[in-house]
Amino acid sequence: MTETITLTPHSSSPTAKGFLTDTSLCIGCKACEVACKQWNQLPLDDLDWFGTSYDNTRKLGATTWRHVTFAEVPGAGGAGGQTNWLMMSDVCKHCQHAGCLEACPTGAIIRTEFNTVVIQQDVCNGCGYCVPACPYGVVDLNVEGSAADGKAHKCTLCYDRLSDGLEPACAKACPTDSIIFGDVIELQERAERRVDDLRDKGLPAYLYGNEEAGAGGGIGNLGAQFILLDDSARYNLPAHPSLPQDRTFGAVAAMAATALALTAATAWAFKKS
Amino acid sequence: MPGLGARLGRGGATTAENDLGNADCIVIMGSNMAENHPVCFRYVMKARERGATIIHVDPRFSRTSALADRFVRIRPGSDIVFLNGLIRYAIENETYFKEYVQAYTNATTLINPEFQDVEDLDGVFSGLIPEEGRYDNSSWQYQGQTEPPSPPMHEQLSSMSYAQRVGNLEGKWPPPSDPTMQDPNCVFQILRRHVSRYTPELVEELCGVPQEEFLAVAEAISRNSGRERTTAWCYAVGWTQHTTGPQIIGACALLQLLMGNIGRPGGGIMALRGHASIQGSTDIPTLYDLLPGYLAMPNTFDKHETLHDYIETETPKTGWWHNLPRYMVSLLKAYYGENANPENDFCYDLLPKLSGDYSTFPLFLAARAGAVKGLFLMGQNPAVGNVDAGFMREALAHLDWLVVRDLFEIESATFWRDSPEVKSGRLKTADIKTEVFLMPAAVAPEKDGTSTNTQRLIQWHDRTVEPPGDATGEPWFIYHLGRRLREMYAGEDTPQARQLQSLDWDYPLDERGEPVVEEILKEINGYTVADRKQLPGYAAARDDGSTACGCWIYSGVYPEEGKNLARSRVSDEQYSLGWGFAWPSNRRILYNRASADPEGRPWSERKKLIWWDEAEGKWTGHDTPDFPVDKAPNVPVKEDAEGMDALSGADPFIMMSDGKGWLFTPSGLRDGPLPTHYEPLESPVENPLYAQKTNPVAKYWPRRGNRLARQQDPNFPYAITTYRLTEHHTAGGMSRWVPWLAELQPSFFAEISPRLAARVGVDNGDWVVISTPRNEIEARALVTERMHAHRVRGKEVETVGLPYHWGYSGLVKGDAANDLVSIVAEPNVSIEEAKAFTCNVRKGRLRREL
Amino acid sequence: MSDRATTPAHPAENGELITHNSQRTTSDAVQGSYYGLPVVKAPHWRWLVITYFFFGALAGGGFVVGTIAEFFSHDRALVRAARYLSLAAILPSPPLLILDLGRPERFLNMLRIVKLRSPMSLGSWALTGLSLFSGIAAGLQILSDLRGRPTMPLLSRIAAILGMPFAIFVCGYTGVLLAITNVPLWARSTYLLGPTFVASAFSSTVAALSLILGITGGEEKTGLRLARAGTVAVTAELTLLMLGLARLGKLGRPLTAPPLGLIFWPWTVGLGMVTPLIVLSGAVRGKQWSLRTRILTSLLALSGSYSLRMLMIFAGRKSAERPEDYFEMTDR
Amino acid sequence: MLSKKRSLGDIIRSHVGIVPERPLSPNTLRIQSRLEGAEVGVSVCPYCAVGCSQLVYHRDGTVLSIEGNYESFINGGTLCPKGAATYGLVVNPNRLTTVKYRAPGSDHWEDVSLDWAMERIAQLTKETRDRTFVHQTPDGKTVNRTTGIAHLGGATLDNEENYVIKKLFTAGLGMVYVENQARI
Repeated sequence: MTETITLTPHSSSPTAKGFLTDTSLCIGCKACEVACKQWNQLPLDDLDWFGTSYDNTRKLGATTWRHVTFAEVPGAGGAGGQTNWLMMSDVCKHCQHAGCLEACPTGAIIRTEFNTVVIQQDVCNGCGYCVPACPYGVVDLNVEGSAADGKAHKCTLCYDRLSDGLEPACAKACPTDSIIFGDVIELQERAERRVDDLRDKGLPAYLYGNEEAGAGGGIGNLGAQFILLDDSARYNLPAHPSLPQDRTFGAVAAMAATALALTAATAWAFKKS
Repeated sequence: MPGLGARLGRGGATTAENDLGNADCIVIMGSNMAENHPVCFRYVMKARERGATIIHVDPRFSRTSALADRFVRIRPGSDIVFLNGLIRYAIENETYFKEYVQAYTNATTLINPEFQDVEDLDGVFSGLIPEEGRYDNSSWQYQGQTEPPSPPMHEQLSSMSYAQRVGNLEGKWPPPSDPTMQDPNCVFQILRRHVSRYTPELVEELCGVPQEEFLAVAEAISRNSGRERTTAWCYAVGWTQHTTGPQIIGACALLQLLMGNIGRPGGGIMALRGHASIQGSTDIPTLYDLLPGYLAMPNTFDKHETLHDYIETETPKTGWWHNLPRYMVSLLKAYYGENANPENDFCYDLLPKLSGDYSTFPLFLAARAGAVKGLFLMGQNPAVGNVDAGFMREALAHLDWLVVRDLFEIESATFWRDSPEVKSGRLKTADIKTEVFLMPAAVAPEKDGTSTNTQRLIQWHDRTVEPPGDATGEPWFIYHLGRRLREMYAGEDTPQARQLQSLDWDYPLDERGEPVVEEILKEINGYTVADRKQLPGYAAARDDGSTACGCWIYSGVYPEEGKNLARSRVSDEQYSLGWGFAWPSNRRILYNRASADPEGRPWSERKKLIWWDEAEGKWTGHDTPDFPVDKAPNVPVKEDAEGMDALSGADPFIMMSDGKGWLFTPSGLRDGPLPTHYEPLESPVENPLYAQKTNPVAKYWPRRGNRLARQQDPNFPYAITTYRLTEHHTAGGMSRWVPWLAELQPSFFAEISPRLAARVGVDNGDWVVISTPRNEIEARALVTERMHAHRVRGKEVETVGLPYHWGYSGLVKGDAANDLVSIVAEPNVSIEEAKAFTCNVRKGRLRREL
Repeated sequence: MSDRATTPAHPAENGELITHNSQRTTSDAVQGSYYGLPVVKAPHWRWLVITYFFFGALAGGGFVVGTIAEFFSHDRALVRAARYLSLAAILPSPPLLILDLGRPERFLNMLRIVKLRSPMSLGSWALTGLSLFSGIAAGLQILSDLRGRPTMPLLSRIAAILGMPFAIFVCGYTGVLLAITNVPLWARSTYLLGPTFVASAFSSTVAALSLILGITGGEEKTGLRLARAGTVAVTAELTLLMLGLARLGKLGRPLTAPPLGLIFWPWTVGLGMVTPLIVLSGAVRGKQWSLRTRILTSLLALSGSYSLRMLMIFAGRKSAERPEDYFEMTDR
Repeated sequence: MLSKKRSLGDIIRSHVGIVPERPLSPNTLRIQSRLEGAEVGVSVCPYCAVGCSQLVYHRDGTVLSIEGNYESFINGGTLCPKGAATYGLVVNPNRLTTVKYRAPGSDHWEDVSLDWAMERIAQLTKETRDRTFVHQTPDGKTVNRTTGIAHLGGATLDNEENYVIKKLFTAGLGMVYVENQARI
């Protein structure tokens, strides 16, 4: 009744892959959340209800790599776009310069040949320094519940599926193709065309994930970009985040300078009497 | 079913899901498509991206509304006011598709002058027999036609077979008509008078929809209908679950016939079914009043004593249903095999006969009264899924024995231990004497078989892995139950033994001892008895016992040995006729003869579908023609002919006795030939149109647990409607035990407007108690501006919204919204009124813990 | 997370996204947030890391002060105390960090790479380096004490010099570690948090040494040296802390406002910095404090330094939970 | 996976630097999806009536993943949240695997054998049917029916299942209370 499948490993010269999430098509069905959990066999988070519209997932985390936001904003929108109820599927941004990667002291977090950011689960020792380094609060340690393994987890852009030439589970499942997977270059052009198209329809659409909005600040362009219809705060996204590690050398220098000054002062204090 | 069946001829979606992508305007009403049919909504979005206008008409703002171009907030229970308003607009502004209406509908047919409309009799049609709560429809017939008067019945059958639905007309043929549609007795003028009072002002007054919004919808539909453009309608139980359900759907079919959208690409009516194979479970029905293929179950009221009587009573003189005898005999041959022969009426007498209404509610009333001793629950969860679920649980407690076959320990299996009635002490576990069997069942990937989706498509699913432990599919259970019973009855010479022994029951078994499912499908398709060769289609069925056919409308799904079309999986850009098999005869757009003008030419190049190929002398196009392939468009009606000869080459609705789409239904609907606005049985608003406030032939069973609130009852001031969320599935039996779904919507909540929340004194997240005369339940309050009061007849009517997925078992628990709903039933199909009734809301919780 | 939704149904006071505010001006840039939910995440660090921050400062500070003493004060008692303090403080540091790891058995992965832009990577190597040189210096000190005469002084001086950069780094990198994140309270004080922590390392080291020497009866001259060094260190620490708070403005509320503020001002600032400053500056001006006072002051300074690190971690967690703070930091 | 051999220089450069981005571990070099060597069957989603086609990847009798089928003209590889959760419906610790029996008045389940249950159910069916079977009505009409036994359910079952249910219960046992969700 069933036949064995043949998987085609990706070509030797892989291109940069990413997501484009067009929120004007998002129907808030959460198929992406479930498809991601099914493929990665992620456990249930909790069974709590918070009355925050239809969003009981509430945040990305160690066992939730896709999260659909629901913002009830009366009066928004126009023809051909979302009105009054903004929905978006949030995901790891796979930054060009990733705070988590630059913070990781063990080299567990790497840049793959698809230019995506992945945590190597056989290296991570759960130090947790990537968690506060992410400008979007994506990565977290899996330290609660029965399935806790003490390590950091986040979306891998289905690195294992890409390696076998398969499309990421969330993009494949999305019924209205709000989540599109593809080469970052092509997605970039498609995004620009789509934003102009939506603006012609009278929607306040803009691209989130580049210098103007959503990235810049040392992060560079995002691997997962979004077409939003309202302030990014409505989607729990910062408008102008920055890469913390751009400040590393400055901070170390300031600390060292103070240390030397105090060393000199202490030397003077000891020498004087 | 009868909503579409009585006006178009078949009870199923007239169009295909991906065909919605060809629509220029899509109206979604009585459905929350983006949440409950998200992948079908994919094509609504494709249409929108191509520039189509998407309109969502619903009491509350949902995820569908968020993606629509226009959201119209309509008061629950006022759908027919809105639809009749659209019909009136089309007629008065002459935006209807004139040639289509004149050629393909019964607009021109003259009706019996004795017919009196609700306008004349203040809310009822002529022929009402109040004491029997039913209509005698002889005054509704075509002029010069008589239909045998429906026989006196003390407890009227709640529904009728298809043959009765499509008209069983006697008298001169063709019936008289006025092509100019001016004669006062012609359907068109009767219709015009019937809807004359449904003005935009009335729509605003009763639906709470501002006139500009209503007119914008009417204009959008008018702009997008006619030769060059088509409008599609999508509906679900938001329309069916009313005491006027089939009439609402009928109004939509009427409007779509007027606008000329039936049978055309990007047009039609998409009936969105809720369960995987709900369409299949009415085609091959586990329903009390139907045999497979919409044949009527014999009963003791009509002349059904012998097979001959049955055939004579049931077979319409004209239209495709004239072939009924072939299908009935072939069915009996499939059931009783070689035991069925012409001498013993093909074992017709072995079929049980009905003597009343055995639908779901009478079933549970009888169980509660102890008349029903044993119940098989196979894939249904009435303890929280049926209305007045408290009454249902009590009924279960009165059974002698109960067999539940399901995937999880559902509420219907554990009522004796976990139900609210046991928890509150009203029922004691020790007093419940029901012997309960809970048997593990299998899911689609664990068994072979087919299910029929919402566009009549029969699709095969492969068995990939074994069911866990003792779990089995239903074929295993039913086959072996039958085998053991036949062994127990061996040698007995009683009527019940003969009935069972006559069954043709020796199916080949596979290595697991389970009947080979493909053999059952081959029996459904039908075969020639002599050499067991598969029938190519239902045209090959015979009434002389030489053919057997389990369900004639599915015939053609397995046309030759080894050719299981349900398992063919070839898609293409058009209608993918190579993927699965759509009944009847793999036609994807029903009545597609209407996509061509009377001469057989497409109405327009843009909306081409099928057309008459003069050279080839047959119909051809992108879809299988729903029409005799070689019947030329100019073939005239034959005087007093029978069957298909009675219909012309320009009659697309081949199932109807006159081949026309029925704007006016002389028979087929028990509560009237034209859609009329009646308020729900429980309504906060008074019906200003007629003295008759609610559906005069609606059915209600006065019982202790089933009291109704009065009209505009101050104790129950708020309108209430129930619905589903995309994260759960119906009563939750297949989603509350699945971790990834339970966590997405963990708690039972009630959606109320900020104004109502302020009046009740609750904040977002607080507990509220919702009460109706049947029961009280508690829920978390989700206070949202997506709910909003309707301004109706000068007062603000608040609406409470309840998703009904929860119960007292599973990973996430909660009260069942169905506890609140009453047992009332619509006269045609006994469907309940769960979409519009009244309730009260107060702050706080109930005492008992869950 | 309270069982009640953070978004009350009726209009909220502080401009949070409310389920149904009637007017929504598209132009207001970051007025609302997403139901008040956190945008970024604080690290999961708690007592183990706080305690490590404290001991790390003493380990680094001990070595630095020891080296300074060796080259600038010829005060053997002070050098010995500093060497032993550094060794005593370095011993518990690695175990504290390893226990805090989600997967302690993989602690060696910290030395799998060298990543110059990661303060944690630099810190791991610095701690390793310091352990080496502090071990050597302390080892030589022990040999000298056993033999009664200095052994291999040249090696000891080389180790002191070579260990200096590692020690200095360990002193202050814990501040940089917090600063190079997206937690508003820490990120907005990028160039002051490191310096504050290094100053705090000096002041707590001096306090620890004066405590040790106070108990073991060091000479009066050493006490004066320590008082003078301590005054400088505490002054620097207090100034840098106040500068940081000024720079933070509203973003500093998690630290300065109740509830943590109720501990911060009286304990960290009052008892931990101002009191020792008064006592030390008095000593520098010749005031003869009783031994009990000097020991008490040292203990206060040490506890103040511990509370600074504790409060900085817990205030950071609170700061990360406030979306308006993060939007204030990023989008203004 | 990267096939080319990595030189010592490469390894060092990838482990030391300002921000070494690719210190790959041996497992990362050999990464692959869990569908390697799996078989695939085609199924139909058991939830709503849209009829999405699903691919069921499985190996050695266990399901690995259930995803959308690209080739279907209905869903083209996509699924809704319920369809995407079908794996969680099939592979679920809460699934019933044994037959449970509750004796009249009892307050607990007992596990019983499938064979015992089938025999007992057949007995109950025959006994109830014989007690309530009506061959002819008082006015002489042959009805051959029993109103003592009822059936409910079917909208989630396959066509073949509903066919044999109707055939046995109605045509074989004369049951008239045969109903399903299509009505409610």
